[in-house]
Amino acid sequence: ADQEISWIYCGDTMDAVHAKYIKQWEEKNPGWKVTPEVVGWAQCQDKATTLAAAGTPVAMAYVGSRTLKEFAQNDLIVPVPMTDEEKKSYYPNIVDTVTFDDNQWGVPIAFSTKALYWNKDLFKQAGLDPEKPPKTWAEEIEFAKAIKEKTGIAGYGLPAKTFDNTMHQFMHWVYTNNGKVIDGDKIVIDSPEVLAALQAYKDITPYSVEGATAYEQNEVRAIFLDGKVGMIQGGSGAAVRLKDTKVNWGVAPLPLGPSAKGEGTLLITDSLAIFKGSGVEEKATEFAKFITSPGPQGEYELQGAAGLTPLRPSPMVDEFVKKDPYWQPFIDGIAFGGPEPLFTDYKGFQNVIIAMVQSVVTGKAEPADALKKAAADLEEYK
Amino acid sequence: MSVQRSTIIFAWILLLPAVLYVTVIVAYPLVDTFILSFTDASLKKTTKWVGWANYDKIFNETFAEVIFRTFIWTFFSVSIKMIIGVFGATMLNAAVPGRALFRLLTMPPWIVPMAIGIFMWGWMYNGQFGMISGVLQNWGLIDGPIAFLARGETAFWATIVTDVWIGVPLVTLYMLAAMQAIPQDLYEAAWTDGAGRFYRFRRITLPLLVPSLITMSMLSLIATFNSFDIIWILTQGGPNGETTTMIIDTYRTAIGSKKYGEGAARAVLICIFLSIFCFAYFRVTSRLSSGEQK
Amino acid sequence: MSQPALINRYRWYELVAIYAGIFVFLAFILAPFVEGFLVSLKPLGLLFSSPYKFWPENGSFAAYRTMWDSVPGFARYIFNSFFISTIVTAIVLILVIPAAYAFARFKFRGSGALLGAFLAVNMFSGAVLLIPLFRLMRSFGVLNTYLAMIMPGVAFLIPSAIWLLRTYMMRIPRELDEAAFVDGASHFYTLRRVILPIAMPGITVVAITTFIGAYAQQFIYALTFNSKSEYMPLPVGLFAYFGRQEVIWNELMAASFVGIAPAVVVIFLLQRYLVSGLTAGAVKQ
Amino acid sequence: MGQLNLNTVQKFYGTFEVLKGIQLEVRNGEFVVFVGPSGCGKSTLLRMIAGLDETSSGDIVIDGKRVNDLPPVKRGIAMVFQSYALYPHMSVFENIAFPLRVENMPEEKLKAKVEHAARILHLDQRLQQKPGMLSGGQRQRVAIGRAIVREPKIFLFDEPLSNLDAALRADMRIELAKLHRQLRATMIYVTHDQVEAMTMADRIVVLNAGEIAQTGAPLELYHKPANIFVAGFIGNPKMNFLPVTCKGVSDAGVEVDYKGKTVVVPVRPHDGLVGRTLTLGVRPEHILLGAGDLLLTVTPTVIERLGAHTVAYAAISGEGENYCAMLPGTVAIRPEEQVLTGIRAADCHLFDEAGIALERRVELTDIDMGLLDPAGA
Amino acid sequence: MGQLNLNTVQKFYGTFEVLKGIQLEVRNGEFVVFVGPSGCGKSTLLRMIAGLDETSSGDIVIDGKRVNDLPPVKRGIAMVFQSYALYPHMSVFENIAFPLRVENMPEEKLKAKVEHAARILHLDQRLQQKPGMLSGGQRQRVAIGRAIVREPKIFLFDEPLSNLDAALRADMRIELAKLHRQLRATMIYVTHDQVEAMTMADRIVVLNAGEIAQTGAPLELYHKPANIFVAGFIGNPKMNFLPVTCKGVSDAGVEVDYKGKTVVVPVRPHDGLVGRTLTLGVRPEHILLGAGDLLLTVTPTVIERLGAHTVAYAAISGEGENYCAMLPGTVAIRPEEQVLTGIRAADCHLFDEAGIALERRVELTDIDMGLLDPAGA
Ligand SMILES: Nc1ncnc2c1ncn2[C@@H]1O[C@H](COP(=O)(O)OP(=O)(O)OP(=O)(O)O)[C@@H](O)[C@H]1O
Ligand SMILES: Nc1ncnc2c1ncn2[C@@H]1O[C@H](COP(=O)(O)OP(=O)(O)OP(=O)(O)O)[C@@H](O)[C@H]1O
Ligand SMILES: [Mg+2]
Ligand SMILES: [Mg+2]
Repeated sequence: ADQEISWIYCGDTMDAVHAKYIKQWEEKNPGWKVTPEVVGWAQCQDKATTLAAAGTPVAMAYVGSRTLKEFAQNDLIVPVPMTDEEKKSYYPNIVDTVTFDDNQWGVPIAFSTKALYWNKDLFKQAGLDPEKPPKTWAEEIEFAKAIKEKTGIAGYGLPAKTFDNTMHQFMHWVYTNNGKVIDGDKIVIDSPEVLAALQAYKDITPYSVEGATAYEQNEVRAIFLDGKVGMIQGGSGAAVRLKDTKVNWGVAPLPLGPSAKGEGTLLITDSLAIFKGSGVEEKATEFAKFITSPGPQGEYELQGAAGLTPLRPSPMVDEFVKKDPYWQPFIDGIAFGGPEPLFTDYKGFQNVIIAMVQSVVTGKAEPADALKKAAADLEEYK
Repeated sequence: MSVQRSTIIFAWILLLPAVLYVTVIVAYPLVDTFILSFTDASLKKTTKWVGWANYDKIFNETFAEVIFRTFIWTFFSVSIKMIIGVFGATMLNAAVPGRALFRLLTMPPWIVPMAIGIFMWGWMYNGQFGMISGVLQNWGLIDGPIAFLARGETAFWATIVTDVWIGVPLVTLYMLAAMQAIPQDLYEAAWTDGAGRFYRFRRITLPLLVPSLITMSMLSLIATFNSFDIIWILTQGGPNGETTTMIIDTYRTAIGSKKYGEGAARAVLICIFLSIFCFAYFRVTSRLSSGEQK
Repeated sequence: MSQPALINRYRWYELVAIYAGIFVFLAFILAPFVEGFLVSLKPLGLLFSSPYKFWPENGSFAAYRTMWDSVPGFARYIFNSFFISTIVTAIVLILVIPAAYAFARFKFRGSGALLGAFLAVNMFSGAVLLIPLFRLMRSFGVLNTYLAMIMPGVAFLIPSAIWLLRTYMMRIPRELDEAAFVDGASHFYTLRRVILPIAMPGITVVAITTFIGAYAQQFIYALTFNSKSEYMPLPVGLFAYFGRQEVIWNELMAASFVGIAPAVVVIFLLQRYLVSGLTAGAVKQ
Repeated sequence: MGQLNLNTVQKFYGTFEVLKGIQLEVRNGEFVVFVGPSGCGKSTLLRMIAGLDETSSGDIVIDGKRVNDLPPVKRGIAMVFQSYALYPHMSVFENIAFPLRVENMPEEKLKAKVEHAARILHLDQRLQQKPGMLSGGQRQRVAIGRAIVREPKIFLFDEPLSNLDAALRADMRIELAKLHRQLRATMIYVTHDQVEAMTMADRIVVLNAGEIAQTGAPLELYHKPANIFVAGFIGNPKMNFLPVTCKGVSDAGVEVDYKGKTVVVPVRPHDGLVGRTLTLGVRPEHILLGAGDLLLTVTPTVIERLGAHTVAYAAISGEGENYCAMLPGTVAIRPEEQVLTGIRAADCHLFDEAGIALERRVELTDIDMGLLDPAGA
Repeated sequence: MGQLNLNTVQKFYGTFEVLKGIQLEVRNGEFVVFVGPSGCGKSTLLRMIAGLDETSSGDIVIDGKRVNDLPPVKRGIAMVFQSYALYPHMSVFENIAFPLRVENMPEEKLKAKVEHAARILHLDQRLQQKPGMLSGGQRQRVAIGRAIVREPKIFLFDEPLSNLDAALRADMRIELAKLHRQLRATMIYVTHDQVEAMTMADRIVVLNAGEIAQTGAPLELYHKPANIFVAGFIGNPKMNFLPVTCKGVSDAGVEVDYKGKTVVVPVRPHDGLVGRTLTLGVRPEHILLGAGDLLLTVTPTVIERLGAHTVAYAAISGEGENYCAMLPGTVAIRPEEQVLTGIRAADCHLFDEAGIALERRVELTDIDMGLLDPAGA
């Protein structure tokens, strides 16, 4: 009968936009059928990996772009080269997130950046100018301190739980100070820029929510929504939720570190990876390109509540930002943003960064020592 | 001779389905795991034999720490389970109105999907919104919120408490059954001799529970040593790796980092440790049962 | 109402102590459920609010309604869990009853070692065996069927079931078998007509524990060996309440309570047999 | 110092009256045995005396003090359970020492006491063993040892010998009797074995369906049972009963007719007997061969030869009942061969229609002067 | 048709020899009882005959056919277990029908057979009840019923009455004896109660520590025990033993001396007895008061009054042993008061130093012609 393209689709239900375009594509490609399997976020990536490792890969899976290098090196996925035209259609730096060995290994489908949210009421209570968000780390720390000391409420929400997002949050600081973790095959984390970020973590911890190592970003966001923290780093989703609360808030680009060259952020993308050995690689690639092409993708990512940042500039996006100006900082950060570092053992890398952050946040280690140790540990995973 | 032989054949016929089943489903993966532990199996399509390399690699400083932590964690969890189980069973064994209902009420942690139970505890431990921190604050016992999972020590105990919670119903039930199997006339005899309630508990109930306690501890030990979901969902082994036990470490290596070979070696080690426990257990029980009677 | 025997008559302070003990014990057991229940009553927006309030403001049972819409297949998940557990329990019983009888009654070379080997199965946790198991399920061609979840489930429930039932059967007087044997009954006839009916309380206990074990656990196999959402069991269904960015906590908790209700009913109906069945057999040496 | 009174003690289980107003006095130092068929309420009564069960109404008085509301230990009793109730995890020493440990007796004194008890009971060699390694008789002695060390005023025994085999039972009977003489404590002993009752008791209390059927010295019950129940229950083999018709009453006794044969039974008659159907009772050991006042020809069906004597069972034509005779060991009878048996009128018991015995004109003092006064024994 | 031979049957448990070469022939229709103290191997032997345990060596032959390798059902035996082994979940009917169901007997025939057996055992009214609702004696009859319906050649009973109380035990004894006569099947019966053995057996096999101590009719064992073990085991109360010295041997018997008193015991002497220490045995029931060939003054310590007779125990000064006498029921003796007892020489047993009896000059046929030929009984 029909040939199938199996697709591990992360989430709780199939998005209506995707469902619509799958149908459209199937109509255009008779004899082909896309069979998505909806798997919860917590397990979808592991499931795709397990299937591939066991030798029965799916045709296509929704994966974090950070895993692409690992998959590619182990010969599990096929490259999905982009034409220059395609590359150009994206915001800058985004293609880098799926590039390794001068080849593209996935098609970006979801994208997120972060910005700084602040609680204007708390700023006022602390005697700060509620309309003036911090521009630099130094200000950020100072404001946090002021809030904590004046109001007794935490000034900053620092997520440091044993959770992938802890690494992400830290990478935002690295990229707002022009830092880098790995350069080609060289571990460069042991740099003054990264050390400054780690030192800033240490400095802001006392004014942060009690027990940073117990929270991940959604939990910190919940505290912000509850009005119990002055500032957080958050994605666009927070803004949507904030509209339903009594909190008087603002959003700004992430504050910059001393060595910053401009606004920065970590660029996190999720991609569609095409697995090797499914027998339908070509057609799957074709479908992946279709479903992420400007039309369907634009419709998908601009639904709002999902907290996605648009992948490509377009008039639609401009209109969107005009309507909801809080989108601006999320897009502004892209220019100086950096990709998630690609490692052969992505989880290994993540664990090292988390361990480093936690050891500093909990006061078990000094930033410099923690950084050295992390640099050494990372050698194994590059 | 023939009668004897036909009996043995029959015994094997009875055992065969279960043995076959377990062999096919479990023994094969077990052997596979064992073999895997001597290879560098990973996401790579090819694997090669690496001998003891995986085992060599395991034994470093952190791992010694992990082993030590696993033992401590297991020890506390199992002992607390037993203590609370015996306490609960004692309470539920008391002839007071309502005990049928109370017995029923001990079952839920056992029935609820483990993940859900753990989520509920996650809520309780939450510093900002959780019940424990909240109630303590409302009562004025603590000043500000306490995030129980934020610090190594508290997270360590928090995971133990949750593990205990999940294991307690079954332990309580078994202990209750064991208590009810103690002949009533022993208590009557002691009472006739003037022994009070607590004295009877200490000198009769407790000693007679010992065999059941040992069996239960053994089964509990195996489950606890391998207890994965609780730590994984609550802390993922953090913070600072201070709740990382062997099974967490194994999972992180095998499933997280896809180092199947190294993960398998860790799994084999767990099995070896547990086998030693079991062996000791059989030793202890056979000694006990030879000393006493019926 | 007959009064309790004199030896069990309590003084008022003893009664207070006992009820206090029971209260503390049950508080520990039930506190998370209280928390979970309160969460299920709170509107999502008010879930994360401090200071902590025990009684939810605007509490309502709305989540118990909306949960069915958020995860449309939820009833199906409950059914699947029930179905899978029933089949698993049946298979476990079929395999375990003869095996437990053999271990309880016949001494032959290697029987002790074999029993130990069964225990050893529990020493490897399922998570570690995931990939080899996956290959096995694939070679059986049962991926994406109920069988993919049933087969490993059965295997990991067999050992403890054998232990439990064996101890129970050891308490059935050996003369009953011998009498049947003398009368010319075959071993199998004896097992079916004599042992099975007498061991019924023990079998009930094993059935309950197996059912519970299969009902709520075994999450990981379902996830890995099955891709068809129409076959998924309850725990996977519960994870469907984890949205793209956000867990719908109130509905998740509501769904948990709804989801365990069938098992609670089973336990409620059978709990009499549970304690008495355990008393007659089980852990006692 | 060990004197017990039961005043109209009643016990209900739900609406079922297990004990129907028991009235009994036990003297200090007396050995009283409760006998009765299974389920008649012996254990219940004993447990109420011990304080293990509550009385529904009536008083239990020990040494003049009402003890209904006191726990066992305060009543000054010790109980030996039918199952012995030994603590399986404790050594014999610890089992015996248990009551003393409860009172926190100093180690030295405790040791002396336990060892003393062990010596009395010949358990010196076993003190370090666990009960599981002991034989039935030894276990029983441990249970008694545990009772002895407390030095109670009253010992209560609930069928302590029923688990033992015949030989051991005989031995233990003697040891218990010796113990009683040694300790001079009041002992109350429950059994459903009438041989035990006969051999050990100063006084037997026969219970039937929750009521006292008769109280008396063993031989009093044997020779002068108050009613058919006691007559049938005491004595082994059981007394034979024949339905007879009362022909007449005279100073010499009551003249009865059995199938046309008459005999005058020397009992004290009461009014209105003539013409009534009475029951004639005669013990198997009083049946003679070929002689007696009432002669019966029977065909033995089963003959048990015990060596010392021969027990023959015959079905009397007409009655379905067994007719049993205990004859000398060497008697020459065979199954299915008719024999002529005889009964002496003086050996007969006579019961009226209600089952109440007509008093026999036999002086117990003829048998043994001391027997009616156990205190003098 | 029910004839059994055991040829040097041995049984080892590990290296422990439980049965030491048992040689025995059981005739068709015979009622044979195995007695012996606990642990002597009775059950083991019975289970080997049944086919439940294997023989270590030796042959078991039933009706001329070696059956060592046959399962129980093919041996034509049925067994009644000490615990009855009734199936608690089946009605009495189903319990009895069980062996027939196993053979797939047609329903009608099966029903007829079960009902026939139930009638014999007076269980007609109980067929629909479960064993849990029956009394001990009724349960025992159900177990027998299950054995009867199979119509086996040989019945095996393992202490079937030991769980019953005294009265019931006596009744069941009679019923079993009747059943034996009714069915005329071979029955092998294990007990450690010598009274049961005496009353029921055509022939008793006394086992001691895995060996046959003596085989014979009950009265043969009673009157002519082959050795001290049998003499002590058979008879209740137990035979008294006195150490004596052999003074001389004559045609009349053996002259022995006990504490300066001599008596000539009419036994067949063998050589080299003079001067040796022998054991004089005398049964309690043969001790007389004030008369006899050997007079002893003793002080009774315990006196048991059973009504029909009185059992007195005395410690003979010097010996620690009990000296026991069974006297008439109305005898006038009291504890701690000296009495003169006597023994008739003809009642005495004499055992040499090895414990082997010197043959008594008593003709068993004097007692009862038929007793030595059970087939004629
Ligand atoms: N807890 C109870 N509830 C209801 N009825 C009871 C209870 N205990 C005893 N009985 C009933 O009371 C009666 C007397 O019981 P008890 O145990 O005193 O008899 P017994 O004379 O000791 O008999 P046995 O010789 O069999 O021990 C019996 O009919 C019994 O069924
Ligand atoms: N399975 C066994 N393994 C080892 N020894 C055994 C076994 N069964 C019985 N024995 C031993 O064999 C001996 C004879 O046992 P058996 O059961 O035949 O005794 P018995 O004469 O029936 O005693 P009782 O009257 O107590 O039933 C005993 O010493 C016992 O300990
Ligand atoms: Mg009783
Ligand atoms: Mg036996």
